[in-house]
Amino acid sequence: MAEADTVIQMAGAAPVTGEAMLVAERLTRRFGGLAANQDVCLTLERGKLHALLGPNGAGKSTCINMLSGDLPPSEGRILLGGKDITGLGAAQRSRIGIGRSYQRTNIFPQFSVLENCRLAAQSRNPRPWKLFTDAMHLFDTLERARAAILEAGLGGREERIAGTMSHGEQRQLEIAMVLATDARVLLLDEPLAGMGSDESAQMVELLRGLKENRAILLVEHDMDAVFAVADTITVMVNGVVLESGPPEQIRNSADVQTAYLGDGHV
Amino acid sequence: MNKEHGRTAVRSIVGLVGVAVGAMLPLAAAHAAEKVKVGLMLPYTGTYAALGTAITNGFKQYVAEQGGMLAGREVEYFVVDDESNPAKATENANKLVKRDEVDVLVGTVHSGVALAMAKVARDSKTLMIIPNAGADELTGPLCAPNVFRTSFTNWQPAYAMGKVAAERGHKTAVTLTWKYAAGEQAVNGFADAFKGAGGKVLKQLTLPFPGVEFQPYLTEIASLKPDAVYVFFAGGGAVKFVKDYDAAGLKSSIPLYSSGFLTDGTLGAMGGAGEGLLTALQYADGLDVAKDKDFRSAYAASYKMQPDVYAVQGYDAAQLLKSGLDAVKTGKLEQGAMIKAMESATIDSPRGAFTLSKAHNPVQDIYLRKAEGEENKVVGVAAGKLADPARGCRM
Amino acid sequence: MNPTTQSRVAMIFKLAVLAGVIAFPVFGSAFYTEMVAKVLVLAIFAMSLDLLVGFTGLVSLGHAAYFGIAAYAVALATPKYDPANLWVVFPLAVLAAALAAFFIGLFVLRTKGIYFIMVTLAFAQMAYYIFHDTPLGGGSDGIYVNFKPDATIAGWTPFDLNEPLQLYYIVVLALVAVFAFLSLVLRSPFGRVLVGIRSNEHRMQSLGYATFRYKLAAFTLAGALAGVAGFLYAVLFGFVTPEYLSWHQSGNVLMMVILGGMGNLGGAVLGAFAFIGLQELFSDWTKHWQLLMGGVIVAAVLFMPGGLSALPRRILKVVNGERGNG
Amino acid sequence: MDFTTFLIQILNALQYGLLLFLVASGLTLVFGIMGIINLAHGSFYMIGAYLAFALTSMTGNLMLSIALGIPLAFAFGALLEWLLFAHLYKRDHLEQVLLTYGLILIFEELRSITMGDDVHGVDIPAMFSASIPLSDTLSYPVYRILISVVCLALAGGLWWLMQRTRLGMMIRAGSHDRDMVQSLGIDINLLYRTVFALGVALAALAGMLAAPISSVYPGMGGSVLIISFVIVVIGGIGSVWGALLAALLIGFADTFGKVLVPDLAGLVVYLVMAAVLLWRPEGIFRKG
Repeated sequence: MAEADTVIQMAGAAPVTGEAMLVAERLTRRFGGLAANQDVCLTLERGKLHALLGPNGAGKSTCINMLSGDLPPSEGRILLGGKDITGLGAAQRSRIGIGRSYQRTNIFPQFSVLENCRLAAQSRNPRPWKLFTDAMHLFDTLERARAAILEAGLGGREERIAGTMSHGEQRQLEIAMVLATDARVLLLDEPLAGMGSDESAQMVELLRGLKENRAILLVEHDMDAVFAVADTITVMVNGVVLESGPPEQIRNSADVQTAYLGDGHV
Repeated sequence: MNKEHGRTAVRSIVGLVGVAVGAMLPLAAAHAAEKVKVGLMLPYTGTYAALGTAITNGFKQYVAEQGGMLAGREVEYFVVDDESNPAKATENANKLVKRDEVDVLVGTVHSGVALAMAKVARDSKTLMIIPNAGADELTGPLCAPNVFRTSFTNWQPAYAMGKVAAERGHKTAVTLTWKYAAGEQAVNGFADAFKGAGGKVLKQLTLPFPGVEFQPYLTEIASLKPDAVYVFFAGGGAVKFVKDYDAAGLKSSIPLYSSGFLTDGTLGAMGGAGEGLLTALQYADGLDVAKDKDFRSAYAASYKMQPDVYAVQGYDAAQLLKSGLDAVKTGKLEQGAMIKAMESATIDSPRGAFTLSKAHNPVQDIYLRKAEGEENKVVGVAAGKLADPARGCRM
Repeated sequence: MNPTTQSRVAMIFKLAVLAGVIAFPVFGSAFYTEMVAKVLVLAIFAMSLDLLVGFTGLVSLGHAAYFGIAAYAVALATPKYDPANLWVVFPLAVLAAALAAFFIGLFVLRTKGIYFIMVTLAFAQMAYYIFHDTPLGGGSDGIYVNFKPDATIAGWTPFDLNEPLQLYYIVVLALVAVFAFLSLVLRSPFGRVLVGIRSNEHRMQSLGYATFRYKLAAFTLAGALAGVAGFLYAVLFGFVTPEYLSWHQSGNVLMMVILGGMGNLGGAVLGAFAFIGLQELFSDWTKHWQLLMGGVIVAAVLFMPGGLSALPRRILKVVNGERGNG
Repeated sequence: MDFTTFLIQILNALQYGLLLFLVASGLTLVFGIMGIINLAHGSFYMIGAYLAFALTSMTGNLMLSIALGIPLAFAFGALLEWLLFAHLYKRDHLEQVLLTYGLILIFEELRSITMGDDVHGVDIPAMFSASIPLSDTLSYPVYRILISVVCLALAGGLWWLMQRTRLGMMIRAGSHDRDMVQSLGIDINLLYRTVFALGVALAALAGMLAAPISSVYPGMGGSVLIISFVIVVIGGIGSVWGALLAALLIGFADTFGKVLVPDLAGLVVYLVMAAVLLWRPEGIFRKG
């Protein structure tokens, strides 16, 4: 991977201290006349977890959709390792190492946990021309899938049918699938949504462990979790970045307090 | 709900077993010495159902007149509904030929189905009599010693109509038909005669089958201003075309000619728009043929309806079969002898006596008819003793 | 029954059916042997559609087009007074069907859901008109294949398609080959992706799969296999007609897939037998057999999700349930 | 082609396009709002035509027959929805395809049993049976113009229904979110039943209006179905305006295709569809 030490300083962006992996420059997305995102700048660094906060309708989903390639930006650029990837679609971005999980559980419910992750792992080396080879005999793929299952804490549940598992397990599976793709940049859309407190605590542990060697964007509502794991926090309101910085800075920011934490968070 | 599943399951199992058992049954029906097995493969459902029924009635009427026997042989019928579906045609023909082992195959109306039947008849060397389908190639490039026809070729009435159109002093014509084999063959027949007599076909219009949106063509005809228009349509398309032609005001300015199928059985539905139309066909209402009068009254008595050209063709199919059977009085049906007898037979048809051409198609008078009320009244002979050229027949 | 016993029973059932099919000509008459051959060809056709409908989740209502195109390729490639060479005409027919599927796939796969259903139907109708209306197709009445292809290679004739029995076993062989081929493909990485697309196409994309290319490959493959069926059909009956491409044909084969239970290759074969069996049974009973057929289709949709192949499991469930209550 | 002929062909194209719109509008409504794919739509057209024939032979008046036929078709649609289609909303499209395919067979066979397989004509009402001369040889039937007017009025009426009435508002809401509408206290089952019955009535009305000029014959529904599909695909599912535009486009393509490229006349419509698919895979007026 190309070393990209370009330090990009923009209005509202947090200072970059480490190795920038994914950089968003002035991303704007309009729906009709309405700007869902306006000049959003973000930098995801290796080994760091960057959390994206904001009330409902702040534009977090639009932002993560643009980063993952599900939604083309109206303006702005996205760089991975210094290379412009704005024009790439979701599938292409996945192939260059950007993995995402979804807010609404998005798995293959009829398949086993192993098959879910195996499909994810297979995408790295698809070999579709091997028509007469049993997919279960492609051991590199299988190994990567099993490793991801272990890392996501689903060891021993490989043969469970995904759709029959608990909500928390399905969220874990989402993460396992992203890991199985060997993604270097993880875009996680509310992985804690709908979880009980035990499950949440487990997930927070899991997230902490994932940071090493990867860059993570975490969109999350759960304040405690965010402040527990985030290295950088960006707060969005009405489609623009309100403030961006380390957790302490955000915790103490008056703007954030009034705009968001004060009345938005229950 | 569960009961419902059970029932469906039982039904499908019964279905499967039924087929299996049917398949295993040895073909017990032995060849009775004094029987002739006739396979009727005709449409009894779908668009041509009425035609299939008329042909069957005509056939059975002749057998009844002969005392229920043909040449001293009892007639055993095997009936298959071909649904006018060419996709099933080969298999349906095989049902009669291979399963029922009929001596003669009689059918059908739809040309595509008839083509598939003729293939089976040729391959299995089964005698075949076509009581309607007019595809030129059946007694043309695809002619065969064991394939006969008692109806017509698409070429015949069209050629006769072209001759009449020229005789009536028309110098230019436009033709219109569906883009399908029967239409194209008919239009060629018309053009053969019309051009042969010095006329000029300005344009041959075709529309996709079975489309009925005629307006663009009527507009084009109006702008070409030919002396005459020849069309080939049948059934629902015929009704709609004649109505549209009339409503567009063309009927009064440009005379419309057609093969007889345009007005056969459709005049009622045209509701007056067809009045006075001239068409050509091998049969007509009000023929001065003694045989026809007897045939009509007998048919009306048996079936409580008036016969049509299809009933006549079915009747003649039975006659033709009888002349073949006459040549092999008892014992095995020797096909060579039958074919020889049928080739030289003169069929005493209600349409007027006819013989068969070398290619086994009727050499017959084609009548000029005029639509009056719901009848196609004969006004004369358009072409006497007309034989199809049988192009491509190597027999 | 646990899953392994279940799959063992299914295996035994499949082998029994195969044995029955192989032994059939010994007991059945020539006519019924030909009829079974026809059903086997339709079973290949149904399996090819099942690859799309049952495994990839693409509901094509125009699959008869590829069947018909291959059949026409046989008719058009056969000289008037000589047989064509099998080893030329077979690949030609399959290639023609595959190419048509590839190019139509480029268009239709741009759409989804209801659009896809309608657009596949419309393109099949277009193919129908090409054969029905243009000189290329030989017109509305259809054309003969006067001679069955000749299997001679380099002076050696391994089998003769003019012999009904040999043709029958070639058809059986083709069915087994297609069945085995599809079974292998469905286990392969490619097949797994197709099943994934059926389950959740969006997720497959976000995992990095170029799903359009996979779907196009599946569409082309299904077209090619439909072409195998179309080729055999033309050889079997020696006659091709535009009706082979009609949308009723597409509807019927879809019905076979559903009747047998989609997403199950054995089900497609079962469905072909059931469909033709019902058709024969009903048309023996009454000339209004289409009414009964329509009724069965409606009832099957309302009351029999999963098709025939799901019946044993469902019956078992009912039986077990009752035992539990008693 | 001289200029007068050209103008008349434009008139033909418009008139054909409007009739196609009438047939396709019911289909796009049912597609777009209920998410149901209905292959039996052509059968409803056929049923309408036969209804016109049967009622006209009883009453002797086409206008009266149409007035009677519309409520009959509407009731028939509501009954079908209650019996069959109501069970399909949660099923996938495949099952809808099959069920409606089965219905085609049933309707066609019932038609054959009850009405026979003959071709029938329906008389144009006397007051509309005149023709207007357009050129020295060609005149234009008043009844065709009447059909165009009715189609235009219906297009306007549908627009008004969808945009300006409470029912239309509910329909539009229902097409976006079934649960939301239900939570608003609207009886969604009744709403869907109404929409479906409306779709059936529209198809039947098209059949009734077309009966005098097209005549009434077996299999008349089949050809209408596929062309309606093409229109819905081009126009965009659920869009009334899209259907109108697409129907006119097809009317023009078909009419001028027949005149200018007669050898490809059967294909022109599909080529237009392919072109639109390349340009906009979800139709000209895709719905959000």
